[in-house]
Amino acid sequence: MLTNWVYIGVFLIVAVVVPLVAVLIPVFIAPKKPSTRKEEIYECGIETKGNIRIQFKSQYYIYALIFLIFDIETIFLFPWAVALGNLPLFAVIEGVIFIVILFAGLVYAMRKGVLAWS
Amino acid sequence: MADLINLIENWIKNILLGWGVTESLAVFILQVLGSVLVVIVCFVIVIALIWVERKLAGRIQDRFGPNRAGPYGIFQSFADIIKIFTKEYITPVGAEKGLFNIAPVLAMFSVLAIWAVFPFAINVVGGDIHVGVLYIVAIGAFGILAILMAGWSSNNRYALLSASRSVAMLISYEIPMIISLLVPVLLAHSMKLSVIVEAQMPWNIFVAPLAALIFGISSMAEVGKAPFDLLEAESELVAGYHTEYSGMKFGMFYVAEFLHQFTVGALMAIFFLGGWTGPLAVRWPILGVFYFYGKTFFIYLVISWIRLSLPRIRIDEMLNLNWRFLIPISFINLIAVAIADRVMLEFNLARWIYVVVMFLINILILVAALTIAEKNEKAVERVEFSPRPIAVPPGKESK
Amino acid sequence: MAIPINWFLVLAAGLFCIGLYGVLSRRNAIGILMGIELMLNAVNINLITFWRYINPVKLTGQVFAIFVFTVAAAEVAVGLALVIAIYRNRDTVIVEEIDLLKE
Amino acid sequence: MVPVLIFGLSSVVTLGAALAVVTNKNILHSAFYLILAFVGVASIYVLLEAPFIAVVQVLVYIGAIAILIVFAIMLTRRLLSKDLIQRNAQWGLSALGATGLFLVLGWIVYSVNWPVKLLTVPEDPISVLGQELLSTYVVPFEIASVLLLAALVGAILIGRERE
Repeated sequence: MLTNWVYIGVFLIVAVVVPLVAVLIPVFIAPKKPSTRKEEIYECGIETKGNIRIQFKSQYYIYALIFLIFDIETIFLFPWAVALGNLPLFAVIEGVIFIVILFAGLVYAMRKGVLAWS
Repeated sequence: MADLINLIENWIKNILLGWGVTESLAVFILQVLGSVLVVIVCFVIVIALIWVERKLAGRIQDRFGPNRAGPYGIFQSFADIIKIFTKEYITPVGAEKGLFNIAPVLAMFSVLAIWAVFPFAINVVGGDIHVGVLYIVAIGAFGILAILMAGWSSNNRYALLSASRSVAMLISYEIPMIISLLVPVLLAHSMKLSVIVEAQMPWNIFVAPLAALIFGISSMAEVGKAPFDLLEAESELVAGYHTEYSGMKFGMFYVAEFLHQFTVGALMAIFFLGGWTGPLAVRWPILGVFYFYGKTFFIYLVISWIRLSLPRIRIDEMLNLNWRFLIPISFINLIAVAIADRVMLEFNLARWIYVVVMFLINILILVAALTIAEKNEKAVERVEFSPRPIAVPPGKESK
Repeated sequence: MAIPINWFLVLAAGLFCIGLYGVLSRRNAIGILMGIELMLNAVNINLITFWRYINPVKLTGQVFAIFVFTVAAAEVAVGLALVIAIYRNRDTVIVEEIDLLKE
Repeated sequence: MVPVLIFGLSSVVTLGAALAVVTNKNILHSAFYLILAFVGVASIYVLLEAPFIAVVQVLVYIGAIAILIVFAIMLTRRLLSKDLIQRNAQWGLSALGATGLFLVLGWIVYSVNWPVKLLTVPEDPISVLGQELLSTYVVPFEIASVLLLAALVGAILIGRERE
């Protein structure tokens, strides 16, 4: 089993190194003529004014929140799905109850209107 | 001769052992060679895909596409590569340099790393781990992170706006994607990709068409190309979270996007189209590799076709599609498939009855969901704006 | 096993203490939450270490680790929602300035 | 030899990143170091032959919790200014306390004789995990979903913007 993980470790390192090399090549062969005008922030031709870090919509936060909860749900469901063949018939119902309880949360969020884009 | 891949593997291994290398080190070197090979093949495929995609886009939009560099413009991608390697890097003023430079590498990494676990043929599997499916889902997290880093560190209002929009959208669409991936796991009773591929009798797309549909739509949204490309809607957000990137750093985002679409094709092939399986693939594993890449390429073309035909959808439509349609329907599908699978396992039915029942259940859910959705759909309110005042030169206003 | 159990336990202890320092020394409520996350990670390392070295046949340790993940997620979700609500009302997330009950 | 090397590397990364999390002046950089620490912990799990937990660590902590934290920092962005002091007056005392606790814990770890049994991990750990989860731990399994539901409802109720 560990040889598989050694392979994955090697692969992850290769997957970092190859893009890194690709990004580093132009450092040596590309021209470098920096100027203030060039390094300005692009904003459709006008100069950038005021605070760059604009106010962030709290709507996005709600999406991330619901995603977190459903992410956790899936880590319970994956072992359930794998083990289903070796479990008694009742285990399906247990899993379904689990899903339905969390589904209520989604319905609640819908009812409260936090999912609608405003 | 039957097994070409093993033959080459053993040949290299014997050479290494002949040099006095220990067994474990030889295996390690083989692993390094294998992973480098897979990564290089990915890059080469992307170079080819960029040409194919541009040619296809040209034909669909009644243009020629690239046709200058070489016959049919096949050297266009190479010309682009030379250009992009010699372009100057511009770092915008006020950017956070560390994060700004890590982000493109991370974006590429998040797509490449998925290829570590793919089964290419019957005995050609990279990392055949017990948690393969979850690994694929988990690696996607780094892509989201890369977008967030790029958007934040660019010090550009539009980049940040686009990054936060993209991330909100990507994580929303990840929920139906994960739930629909649970269906093949459930049918194979394993998270090992090799087992999922071998358990498909017939292909999962016939057993679980609804899950395939949901996975297809949500992973198209994950790729972030049209019709789901509103994160880089040129008319609204300049060019998306990579507005401030230039040269190869931009190139990494670009290549990652193409490779991601190809990877989605590979995932579709593995989970729903039987991966490497096909006639004679067990006897000649090299054929399995061809089947795998062929199916992947087919799905890639289908996705390209869809995205070149559809207009971009609005962000509210997009979020409604996800939260009000895809997520509920994927949960209902999961519950139905789980119950049907377990009950039919209990009665030990013939395989063909199992498949037919599963197929009918899937179609039934889809039809019911579409009917309900149509009934609940509010009539689109047409907003009529009063005519805007026309600009007149100062001093000549009416009244 | 090539690595003695003590090494993992010391690593977990180190991570726990760093997290504890973060919780005690940060003024920013989000910083405190990050410290708590580090401490929960240390707990999980301990759970998995004991599972691997003492009873790997039954997967009790992994089950407990999953429940720790669940609790951590619930804690972060509610904790950050509270932080954002406070920020919206009081315009600060510095814990020393959140002294509503003192007034 | 190789496991020792991997252990050394990942523990250095984990502890270094964790130190950066608690000491960095910029809270957003702290969040990114937190992600690095999570990656280190995930590799420790792989070393302990618990790949499921490792993958879940990446999925939940990096894919969801870290992004939630970064979003929260962006929402409260006024506090990102450089001149804001991020540590309170009692930081010296807490550093002392944390070091003391670490020494005590280290002493305990090395003085206890742990009943180590060298057994192998089950062949298909995920299936066994699922069976345990749905037989022995079925009540916690269901309660977990109630807990998540409560967290979801509570967080939405607190966090949403009121008109």
